[in-house]
Amino acid sequence: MAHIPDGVLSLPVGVAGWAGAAALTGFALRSLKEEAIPGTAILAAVFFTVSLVAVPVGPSSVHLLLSGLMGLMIGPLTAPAVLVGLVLQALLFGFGGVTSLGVNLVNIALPGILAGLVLAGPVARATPGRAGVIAGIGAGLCVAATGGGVALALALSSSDFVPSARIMLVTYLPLMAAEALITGFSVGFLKRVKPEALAGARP
Amino acid sequence: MTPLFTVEGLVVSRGGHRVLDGASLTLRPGERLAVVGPNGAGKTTLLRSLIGLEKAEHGTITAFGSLRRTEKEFRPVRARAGYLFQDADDQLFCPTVIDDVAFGPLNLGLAPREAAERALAVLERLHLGHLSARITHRLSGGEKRLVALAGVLAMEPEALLLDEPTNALDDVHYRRLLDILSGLPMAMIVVSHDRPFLHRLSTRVLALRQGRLLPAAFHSHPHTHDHLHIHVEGDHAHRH
Amino acid sequence: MTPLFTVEGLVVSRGGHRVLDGASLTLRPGERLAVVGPNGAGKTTLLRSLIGLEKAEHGTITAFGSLRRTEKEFRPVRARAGYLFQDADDQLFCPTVIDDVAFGPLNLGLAPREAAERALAVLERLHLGHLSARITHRLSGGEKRLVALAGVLAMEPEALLLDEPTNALDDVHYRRLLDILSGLPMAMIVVSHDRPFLHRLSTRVLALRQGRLLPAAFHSHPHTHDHLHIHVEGDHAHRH
Amino acid sequence: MKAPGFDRMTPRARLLATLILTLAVVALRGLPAQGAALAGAFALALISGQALRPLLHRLAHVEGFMVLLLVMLPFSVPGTPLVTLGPLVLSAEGLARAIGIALKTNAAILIVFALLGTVEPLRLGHAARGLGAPVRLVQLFLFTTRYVELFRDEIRRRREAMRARAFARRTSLHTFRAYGNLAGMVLVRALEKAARVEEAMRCRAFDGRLPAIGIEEGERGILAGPGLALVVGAALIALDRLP
Ligand SMILES: Nc1ncnc2c1ncn2[C@@H]1O[C@H](COP(=O)(O)OP(=O)(O)OP(=O)(O)O)[C@@H](O)[C@H]1O
Ligand SMILES: Nc1ncnc2c1ncn2[C@@H]1O[C@H](COP(=O)(O)OP(=O)(O)OP(=O)(O)O)[C@@H](O)[C@H]1O
Ligand SMILES: [Mg+2]
Ligand SMILES: [Mg+2]
Repeated sequence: MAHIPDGVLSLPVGVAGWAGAAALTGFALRSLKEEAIPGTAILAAVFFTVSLVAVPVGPSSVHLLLSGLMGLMIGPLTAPAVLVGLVLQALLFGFGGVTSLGVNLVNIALPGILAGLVLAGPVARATPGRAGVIAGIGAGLCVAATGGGVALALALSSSDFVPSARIMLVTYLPLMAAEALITGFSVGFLKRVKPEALAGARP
Repeated sequence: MTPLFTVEGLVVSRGGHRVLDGASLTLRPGERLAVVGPNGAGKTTLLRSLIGLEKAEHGTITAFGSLRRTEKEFRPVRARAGYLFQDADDQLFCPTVIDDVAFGPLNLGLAPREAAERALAVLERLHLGHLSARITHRLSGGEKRLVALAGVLAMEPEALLLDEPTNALDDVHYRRLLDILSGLPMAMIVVSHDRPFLHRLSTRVLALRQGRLLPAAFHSHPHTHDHLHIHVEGDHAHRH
Repeated sequence: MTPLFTVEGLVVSRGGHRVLDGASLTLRPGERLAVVGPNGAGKTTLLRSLIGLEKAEHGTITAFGSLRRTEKEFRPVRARAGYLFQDADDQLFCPTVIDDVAFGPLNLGLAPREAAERALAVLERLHLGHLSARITHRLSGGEKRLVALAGVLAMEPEALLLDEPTNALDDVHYRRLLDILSGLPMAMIVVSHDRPFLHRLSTRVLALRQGRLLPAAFHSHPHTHDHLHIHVEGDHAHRH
Repeated sequence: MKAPGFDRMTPRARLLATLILTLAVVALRGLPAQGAALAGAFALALISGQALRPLLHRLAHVEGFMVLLLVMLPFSVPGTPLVTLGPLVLSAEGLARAIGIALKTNAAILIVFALLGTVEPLRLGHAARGLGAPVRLVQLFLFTTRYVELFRDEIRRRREAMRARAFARRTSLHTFRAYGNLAGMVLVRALEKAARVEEAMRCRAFDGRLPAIGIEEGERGILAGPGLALVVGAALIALDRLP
């Protein structure tokens, strides 16, 4: 849904995306202790596999991004987890692109990381029901931010893209709704069954 | 009485290998059919095919009076034939026991309150009422199995398909399960390696051999062999 | 000979419940100690405590000649006592078999080439050499168990702690494992429900009861009971 | 998986060639070069010897925002009018833009498919390491590939269990709650697995430093593939930019 393929973005935007992605990932990797790598990989694998499940929305279906949930569970490590997911996505299914990988990573991971920073505290203090609502809203906003990022990357690439970038956010509405509800229910579940999972730092 | 299931000449492959190769069976109301066979014979595959989780290459499956071929045709079968998975852990996914047991009734279209009431009633009937608020994930293996059974029974199925229900149960839960199943009125197909269990529960036996179902019979006779005990010091001596 | 492990009056709680409540044992070089007990008795907890994965509330654990209390004191114990997990899938975490088996030796400070050589040698010794380049998650259950054992043996431990090693093994891998373990020289503690297996492998039995370890003994005698057969139509009649 | 076409190229060379070729394709501006790129990429996919059906399936799938973009471009870019539909004017320049993007996008997908489609993720991880990717990132990638199939199976089994209880996915709160619970349950199991794996590592004398797992050595033929890619890429750009 947020996977811009190769051949759309301009070279400068692609390069800037790669730079941003490298910064985000590099920063997160510095705080990744070696003993936490397998645990983080296990979660990255789960996020990736859950995002493969087609969720029905009206007549069509969407695939979740799960960035808000990742931000709440693994904090800045969302960046490398998304990177690994994007690479697997490209290898196994041919989605996304090579030159656009950086932009895609920033568009998906950055909102999640920010949501994790802002919402981890309130979610930790809330009851399961309220935590679900907070996280759901956060996750929906993450999708909106990702849509905004896609639109911005297109608008920066070429002024010809501006008209379509303007109405692009509409296509994100179904995903926003599904993402908000499912993340909300997952967080409610985790709060009840394993609240320490939402620590936001490392697993 | 019309049969609940009639399977004829079923062929199902998994991983490029014909697991079922012309299997046929009939399940009539009130019958308790045991299916036995070695590991990998295709017992699980057979049960999965009956509710359309596995695709038949050849052969016909008639369930509850209609021929079933497509996913859509199988959907109502799943509401009427309760399937207990080989691994109870795969079957429980809601946070609490009551949520999980109410999941099926909700899928059948009951209102949340009715579904919860029915779930509670089933749990009470299985003497599991005290577990209703527990977190499914923290149940013991035996409790998980019984709760999974409650989730299936809450759909008020007309037939039960049980895949190795006594697996990994300790003695207490084993006896509970046997008592519960013996007391149920509906038809069942029970897959198990546990002969004493099948002997007490089933009315008829089929053996799965080379992908086909052959009639079989229990046969009991006195038998002498070496019996391996472990005696713990301080326990009372026992009689053989 | 000084014992490898001496445990006295061990008390360990899990989930607010005293699982071990004064357990004591001694493991001497060359001994193969079987530990039996019902589900949830605390057998896994006992093995985990021996290598410091579970914290003792009371009691002492002496391993390889020294008292062990802190994480730091337990670290060398884990290199010298190889622990085979109840679930092999938890134990194989590297992408390929050779990586996984070489993981321990690398941690012991061997150079990558030496570690790979030692890993390969262990795999060959267990007749698993052909698996070395395979991807761990594509192994069968039995292969996983044997590779996990190879990973443990590659550290050249002085003692083995085996948690239900025959679980979920088919006949072929079961016999392979039994042969391998019977041929190993080191002391072992084997937790299992599988009596014939323990009978063939172990030199001494302890039973875990109410959190304590009691001496027990195998005891074999001829025994007459009803033997339940299933006869399949068309098979040859058999003699009893 | 067999790819007779590129069997002799190492994963590292293939990765490098993929990077060079996609970069060249992305830089193309004119329809002739873009068309040539697509034709070349298609030839590459044929040479790779893989089944084309999944590929065509993939090419048929276009994301929502891309549809929007490709449909709107011909109307929003000003230029020589081709067709006029009331207030809407379809311009030749806009149409060329949309076609160009479609050509480049599909060419890039074909290149990735042809060169990397048969590389085990495991070997690709090592290749990326060889090209200078951070060790920890590569380790994270390799460990992740170890677990993806495990959890795919787990999710598949759980979804079957849901269907067996007459669950049919719809756009409803019930469906979203069910999927939320499913994700939560799988995550809880994953966290517990992570804890056990960490213990398993400590049991094998792990002291907080991961050994650099099995980095493949001795890759030869590193130059041929990427060298050819460089030549082809340069030729495409020359075709594009030279008058
Ligand atoms: N997911 C799968 N992919 C490919 N092959 C499979 C899969 N699951 C099972 N099989 C194969 O299908 C055959 C039948 O499996 P099935 O699970 O039906 O046997 P079973 O009789 O239930 O065995 P068990 O007693 O071990 O439960 C086996 O040979 C098995 O290897
Ligand atoms: N993670 C945990 N949190 C809380 N309690 C636990 C946990 N793991 C085990 N327990 C409890 O500790 C007790 C002992 O468990 P343990 O796994 O040691 O038993 P076991 O003898 O190995 O059983 P099994 O034969 O089933 O493997 C059980 O009552 C169990 O419920
Ligand atoms: Mg089975
Ligand atoms: Mg145990």
